[in-house]
Amino acid sequence: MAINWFKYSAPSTFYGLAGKLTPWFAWPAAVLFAVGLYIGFFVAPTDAVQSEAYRIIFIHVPASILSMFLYLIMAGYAALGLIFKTRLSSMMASALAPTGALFAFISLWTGALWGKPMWGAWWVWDARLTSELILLFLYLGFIALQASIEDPRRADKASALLAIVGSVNVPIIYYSVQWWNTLHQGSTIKMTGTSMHVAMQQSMFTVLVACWLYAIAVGLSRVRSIILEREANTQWVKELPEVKQ
Amino acid sequence: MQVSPKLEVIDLACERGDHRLFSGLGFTLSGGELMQVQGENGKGKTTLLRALCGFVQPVAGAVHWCGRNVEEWDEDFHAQTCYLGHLNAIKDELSALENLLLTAGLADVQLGEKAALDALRRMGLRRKEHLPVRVLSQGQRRRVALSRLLVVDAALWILDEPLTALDVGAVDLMQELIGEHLSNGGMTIFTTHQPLHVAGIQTRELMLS
Amino acid sequence: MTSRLSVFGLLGLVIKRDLLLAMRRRADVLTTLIFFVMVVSLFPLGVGPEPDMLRKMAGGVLWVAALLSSMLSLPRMFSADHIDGTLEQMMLAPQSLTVMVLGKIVAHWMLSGLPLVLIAPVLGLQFDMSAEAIWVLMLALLLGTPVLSMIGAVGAALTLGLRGGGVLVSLLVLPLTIPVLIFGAGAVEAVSGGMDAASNLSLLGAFLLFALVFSPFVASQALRISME
Amino acid sequence: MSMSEFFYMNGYAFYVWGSYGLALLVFLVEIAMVRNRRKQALRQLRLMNDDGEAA
Repeated sequence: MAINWFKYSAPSTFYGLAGKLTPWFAWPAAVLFAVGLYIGFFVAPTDAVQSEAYRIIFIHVPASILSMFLYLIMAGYAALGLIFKTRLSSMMASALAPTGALFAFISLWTGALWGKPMWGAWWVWDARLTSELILLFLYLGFIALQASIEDPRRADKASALLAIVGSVNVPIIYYSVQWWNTLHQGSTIKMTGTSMHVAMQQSMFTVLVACWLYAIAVGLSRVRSIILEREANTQWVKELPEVKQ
Repeated sequence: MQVSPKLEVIDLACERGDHRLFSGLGFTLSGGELMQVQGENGKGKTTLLRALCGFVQPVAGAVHWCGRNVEEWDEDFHAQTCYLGHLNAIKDELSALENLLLTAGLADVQLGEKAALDALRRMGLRRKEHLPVRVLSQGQRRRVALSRLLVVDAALWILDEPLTALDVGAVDLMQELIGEHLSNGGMTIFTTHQPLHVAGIQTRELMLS
Repeated sequence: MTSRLSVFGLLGLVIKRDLLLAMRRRADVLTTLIFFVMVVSLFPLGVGPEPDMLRKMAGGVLWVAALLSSMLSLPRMFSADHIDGTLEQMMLAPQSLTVMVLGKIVAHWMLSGLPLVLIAPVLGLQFDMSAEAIWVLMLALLLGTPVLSMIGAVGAALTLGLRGGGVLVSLLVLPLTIPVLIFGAGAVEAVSGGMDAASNLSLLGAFLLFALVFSPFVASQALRISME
Repeated sequence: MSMSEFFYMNGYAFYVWGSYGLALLVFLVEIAMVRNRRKQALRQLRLMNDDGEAA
């Protein structure tokens, strides 16, 4: 059975589809957050070294992973929009940017709150935290560029190019920061992976899935607003029941 | 083999922002023809000319040059066009002569100083050739910009308001230049708010509304 | 068809043109240089004049200052040509825009990066750097500042004609220049610490080649996007 | 384990709850932002539609 994907790449079709899909991601996200945190707080045992403070990683690690992946996905969508001129992909890219930036922010904040009790400093120039900070800068640049260009088509193309250049740079930045970090023998946040209790892994994984679902749900509902803004002059938007009432 | 140049616009549509400027626009322009694009402000005259140059991506339709889409022509098409927009594309810090020599260089035209001086003098800039453009009047600057038409060997002239800031003498000169260009088998598409008549040529009119 | 200028002919023409224009407007070149000297001189005033500390900071301070002053001149890279319409004519020229952009990048570097390389030894002496460290600093700047101009060209092209473009371009470009900063300052630090700077310098060289291959094309695409 | 013990987090209450509190806050703010954006977009569209019918 062949599904006509191009049909769904038309903003008018996708608008309805996204609306129907959103709750299917939002509610499982809420449930999985609850389950993941329940395991994290009530099942996972207290860590011998870090005591209760380690429980921060159940949100810190998923947020870090999400912020990195969302940047790549965003750049991928932006590139698709640039190459194939599919408006929807560009809209998806701009819908994901704020979510990615917020995950980067959560990751930095929780990293700081974890660092303080562990190393006695709010901020350590750890390779991962530093990369995360630079990633946040990249997100902010993308959002700022898009916000300052009035013509949406130019905004899409320009920010797509920036995202592509950025994602080529991300690994270079990551490895140079890591190299810089080892040179300066800074402290590194290490979670001895093998000794992690099964419940810890389960909790982290569940929260990670919940974060993914959350990001998809928020991205879908944001892209709906973007479609409405961009397609304001079209007939199908004018005929939507929520617009007509 | 010398093919007579031909510009074809096929079912062209352009937008500015979300606003559709024109659609379904089509015409053919051959060697020796002169076309004036007319329409009120904001109807897309400049956009049409910029679309012909390839600055603006049309939403639909295509522009063909000698039977081939200009997107395939790329740089060879540019070698056969000369575009003059609202902006003069001249540098205030440089003299008229330096400006013209640099323009020719970028347009890949071998131009000696003698030929450049001749072109400037023909445009009525005698004794102004070595002055920095900064000290010239608006009309004189426009003349410096227009002198590009004399040195670049292009079949298609795309002129956006070429007569801006020109005095009566210069307008006559422009009409003469366009006349020569057309009789050499060239073609011109232009916009203007002033009357422009070339002796012995019927100006075709394209109305955007 | 027409007799084409060779790539190098075109490159030379664009560089010559930009240098000629800059010579007619010398103040612009000098402001960047003065800014660099000032920023570097502010650091000892801010953190104190202990030679030990200054020597340790020198590489980083000079590199950050070089980064900031090259940001200062970036918005000018294309904006003058954009405002007077020359950029339109360049895009219509029957020649490769990528090569023209490369020419503009080279000219920009000669006007904003090269002066920094040349004045760096004087500033190095202010920071009590050893002769060897100064050599490595110059070499690192020589390899690194062109990369700044190249990455910067992409940012400058993307923000062409935008309100607040000057600040925006720094916001876009600075995060991307971090590897250059790390390895540039790292080279100086390595030498000061009695180690070999070769690995740092060769990485900077690799960045330079990488940027040389891709950035003119990407910047010319960015210009096309911005000119629409 | 009593409730107060749970919230005390063995002395790390500020760090742990500070992390989760902020994360929750960010999620709630983002959801509010998305809803607000939709409301704004719809309001704008209705205004435009009214104009269109009046004209």
